[in-house]
Amino acid sequence: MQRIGVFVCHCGSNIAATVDVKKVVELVRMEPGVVWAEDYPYMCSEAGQSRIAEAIRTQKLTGVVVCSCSPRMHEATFRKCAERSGLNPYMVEIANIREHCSWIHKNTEEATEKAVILARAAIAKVNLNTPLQAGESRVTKRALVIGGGIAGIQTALDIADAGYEVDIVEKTPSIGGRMSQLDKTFPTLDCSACILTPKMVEASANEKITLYTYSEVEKVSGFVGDFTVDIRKKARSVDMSKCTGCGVCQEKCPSRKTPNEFNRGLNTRSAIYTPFAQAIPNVPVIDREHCIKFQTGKCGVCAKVCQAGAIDYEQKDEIITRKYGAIVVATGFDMIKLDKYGEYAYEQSPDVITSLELERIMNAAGPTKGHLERMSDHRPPKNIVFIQCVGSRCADERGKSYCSKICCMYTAKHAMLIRDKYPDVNVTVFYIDVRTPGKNFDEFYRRAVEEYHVNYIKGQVGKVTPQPDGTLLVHGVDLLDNHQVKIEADMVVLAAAIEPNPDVRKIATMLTASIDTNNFLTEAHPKLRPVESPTAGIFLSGVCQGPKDIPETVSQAGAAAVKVIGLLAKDKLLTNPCTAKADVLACNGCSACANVCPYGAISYEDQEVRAPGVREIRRVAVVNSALCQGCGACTVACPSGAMDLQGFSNRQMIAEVDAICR
Amino acid sequence: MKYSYYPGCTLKNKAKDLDTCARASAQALGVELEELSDWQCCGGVYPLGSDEIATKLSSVRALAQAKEKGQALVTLCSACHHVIKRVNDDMKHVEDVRDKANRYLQLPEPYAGETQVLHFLEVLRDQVGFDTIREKVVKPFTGVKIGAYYGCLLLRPGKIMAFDDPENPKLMEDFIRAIGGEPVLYPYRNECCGGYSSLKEKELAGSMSKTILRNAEGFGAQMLITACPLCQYNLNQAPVDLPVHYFTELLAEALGVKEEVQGH
Amino acid sequence: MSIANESFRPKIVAFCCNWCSYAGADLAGSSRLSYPADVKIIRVPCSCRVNPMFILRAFERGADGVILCGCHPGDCHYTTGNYYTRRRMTLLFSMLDFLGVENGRTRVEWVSAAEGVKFSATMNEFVETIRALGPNVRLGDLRCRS
Amino acid sequence: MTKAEKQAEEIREISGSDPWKCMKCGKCSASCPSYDEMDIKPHQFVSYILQDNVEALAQSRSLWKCLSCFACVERCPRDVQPGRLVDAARQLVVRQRGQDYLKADEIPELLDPELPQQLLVSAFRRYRR
Repeated sequence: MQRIGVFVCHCGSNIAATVDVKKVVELVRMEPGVVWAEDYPYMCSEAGQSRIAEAIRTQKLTGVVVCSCSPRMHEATFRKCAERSGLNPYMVEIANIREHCSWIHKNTEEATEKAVILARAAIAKVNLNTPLQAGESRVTKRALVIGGGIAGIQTALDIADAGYEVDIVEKTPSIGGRMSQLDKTFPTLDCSACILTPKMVEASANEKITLYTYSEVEKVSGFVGDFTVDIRKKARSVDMSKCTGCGVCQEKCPSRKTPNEFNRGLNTRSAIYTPFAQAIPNVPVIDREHCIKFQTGKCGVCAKVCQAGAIDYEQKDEIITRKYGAIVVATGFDMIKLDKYGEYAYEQSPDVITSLELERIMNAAGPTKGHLERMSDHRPPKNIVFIQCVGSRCADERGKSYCSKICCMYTAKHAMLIRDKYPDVNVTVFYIDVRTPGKNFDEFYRRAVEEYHVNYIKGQVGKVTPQPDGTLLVHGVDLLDNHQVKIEADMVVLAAAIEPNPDVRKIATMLTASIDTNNFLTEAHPKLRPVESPTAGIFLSGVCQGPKDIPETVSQAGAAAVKVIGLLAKDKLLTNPCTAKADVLACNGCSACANVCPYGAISYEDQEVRAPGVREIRRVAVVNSALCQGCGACTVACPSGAMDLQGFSNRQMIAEVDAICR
Repeated sequence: MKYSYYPGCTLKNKAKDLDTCARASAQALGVELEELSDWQCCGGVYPLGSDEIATKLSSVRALAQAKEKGQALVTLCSACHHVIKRVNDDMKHVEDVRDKANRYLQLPEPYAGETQVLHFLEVLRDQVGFDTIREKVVKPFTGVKIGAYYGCLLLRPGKIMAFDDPENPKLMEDFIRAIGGEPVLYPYRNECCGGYSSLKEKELAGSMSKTILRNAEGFGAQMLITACPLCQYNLNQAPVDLPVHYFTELLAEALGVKEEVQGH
Repeated sequence: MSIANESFRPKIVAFCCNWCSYAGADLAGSSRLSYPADVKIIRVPCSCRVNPMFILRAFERGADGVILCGCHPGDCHYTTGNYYTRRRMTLLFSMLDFLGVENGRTRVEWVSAAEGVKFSATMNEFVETIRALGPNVRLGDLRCRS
Repeated sequence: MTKAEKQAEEIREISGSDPWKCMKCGKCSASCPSYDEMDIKPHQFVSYILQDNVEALAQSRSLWKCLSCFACVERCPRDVQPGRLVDAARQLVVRQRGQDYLKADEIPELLDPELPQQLLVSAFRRYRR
């Protein structure tokens, strides 16, 4: 028989205002096994914990039930407290009488009654608890970063700086990400490439960092400290060790009609290409879908002109399998598709563009060499209209419910840069709200208005109608003056909402990292653990977790790196002891459990089974407790009831059911 | 292909061409339009009030009749299509409307939105197919620049009408291509012509129609086609010299059955 | 407990997986979204830990309804656990229905950690259903009746 | 509940629209083809209902200028769809006898030979009980 102590927390008035804690104490005293019960205003406080410790010692408790907040909040606290007092931490159970009781019920009688039942269930469970020992698992001292944008680069640099090996997997042929597409950055207006390129070079030169570009994560198994990852290195068709990056192949390539992804399709590129001049690695890839050699077999110009003999049409995809202790997701974002926003004429007119396209047009290395011009007739525009919140803050299924956060600032930047370089151009911004929280952000926006005389109009645009003369009639509204506004623009720029990279769903599934309804990865805690996924060993960096600008992304990237370093610095990790265990006497080695195990933790071996009247060698299931994550799928699949889950055993669960239904 | 057909009041009177040309073309395309025996006026506008029942009943009668015959219900006039399609959606999804309407009508079998409501243009696109039409055209409108005027009622609200992309439709442009013409894309093709305001607010309707016609003309349209008698009326009232025809008139002409119709 | 003259207060057992639904229930709590006190939650690591035996036991001991909550399909912390749950429970519930425990008394619902509103709404609705169905008389172990 | 509150509630119910979802972006007013004819603009309709100011709406010219073209309904990013509120307010008015915007005796002088039946039917439905 256990000697159980029950500790009922008031949580100030959070519990005590609704639940009659004294009555709970009084009633649980009568439960089997309970030898001690008391209440206290804050059990989690230093004083509260010392009362528990005191009772464990003086009452020689073998089990503890704390009636308090959710176990997700303080289970670990109370288990540590028990451990310090010499009690096995797994002899502690929590009855959640705050989130599941006092906070949702108003009637004291009902809430008290429910609190008692929840306590009874926990007591019934503790009566059957057995001491468990956490095992240990080793930590592979290497980290994987998925995504080679500024978030991934910064995280990798910081991890490498602490002396750990780190690999970056990047889907496109070069690292650099979205930031490499930007022209200038707010609020300082420094050139994006000037601050990014050194970081890219640093990442490629750092001997602790390995870059896998034009590669994708294909399979992930294992768990925190010991992940095994398959990386598919797509065939570049160019031998990286031979290529000198001279660029002749790209000049001579006869296939030049492929839309240039880096320039958002505003111009075309060759089939063998590097996305941009500062690409790292500076080794081109052959886009086999558009390559004449691969499509028809007749061409091979690049191979002929390559002095280094680096072109390799026979190259195959390669799978690299590596072990990692931690994985950082830094998959970034894209802009939403605008095909559902026909009223803004994005698909109908080449002069209606997105802000990212404008970014390319303004860039000296972009499709117009940095000259501001209309894509339809290459004339310089005279009247530019910016439309904010296209697809952000929407309650309908066309757009996204959230604010994309960066658009107000980059639009102010665009407006200012245009007015600065082309003072004759009129710039109008239609906004719903101008949101500029951030250091020097509002000052930046005010400069656009006060210094550069950008015309900000509060109101949304209803429709953009292309006119026969090539202008774009913008039908807007000025809500402050309360009149409709019609502007004859010759260029319209849409601040399209941003969304997580579409690949992130697939990656999150591989990592078993949770994702929200907008495809942003979920944090372990929205305030207190913002760079960790609830899945141990998975960390979040950049926009994959939520909209952010560059400074925020870099801060988060650093924070994620620190978390990774903290993990990799450990030699061993304690494992969850709540793992499955087979009762060899009942096991008949049927393999039903191994078939459902998602971790491959169950194997079979021949063991000598001894029991009264039985002595034989039999094939039985053996659980590798380092691999087992304790889901319990096997326990239900087992036809003979041999498989059980420690800490959530069949008997414990049934005891809880019985206590509730009593 | 046999369909129940709901012509609507205007098609029996001022918009006879819309109706007769459709029937002749349908016949030429092997589509049988079977006029409902005793249809009543749809009311012209969909009652937006969620508590309106009486004004929805005539549509329910037509829908239930088509259901009894086991046929989809085809309409021609944009307004009728709009009203009937939306009432059908209510009958399918709004329990309150369905209960009240059924209680009032006492139909042999309760109606719950089972009938498929199709606009004749949808029949042409999805059932007949524009490729088939292209093959059957004997007098193509080669080189004629035609603007499609959709108006509001066929497209909006997009979720319920599900006719085409409400902001950037292409069905009628595809139709124009099928009869050999050259479609003219102009942005005002889904803007309002003024609707029923032309009865009392002639100036308002006039200015709106004028904007549409001027814009279409600017993009080089030689004529416009529409599916709505009210749109045609409003556009024709505007002082712009751009003819507006029913799409079925052009279809009948392309298929070489226009004379037959006029012969009647 | 005194239920003598009161209106019917059902006994409802809710199994919630640790990663999504239990957290969803916590969110319902911290958002103060109420649902009847008749619902008592048992924490399990994954919905696939719930052995059909537990559910049978609950009904045997006088439960009027049992609900299982897990992560949304595709979001299982253990990748596939909720798929097992879905299949197992489909079988179990149809068998229970055959035995006279109506389908309304058993339910599987996917509730994510972010769906406090859904958790509360689901529980309110489930309790309503059970109240409408009345006390469960099938499967009860007569020896357990007081 | 005051009479004004009751009426505002009734309009919300008839329309099935939730004015609290409005974020005041003005896309409805930017899209409205009759904007210039209206004394109370589409986006203001939403605010008036939120302020229970139904009396002003009932007196408003805007009720009779809305064309039910559904541009605001289609484009509203918040699913408020002011067109539905306008129509509900119009219903509230025409349901009180004698408030018709179109009188039967006006009709003959409004007619012209080309005028389609559809126009009369629609105008009757929208403008009177």
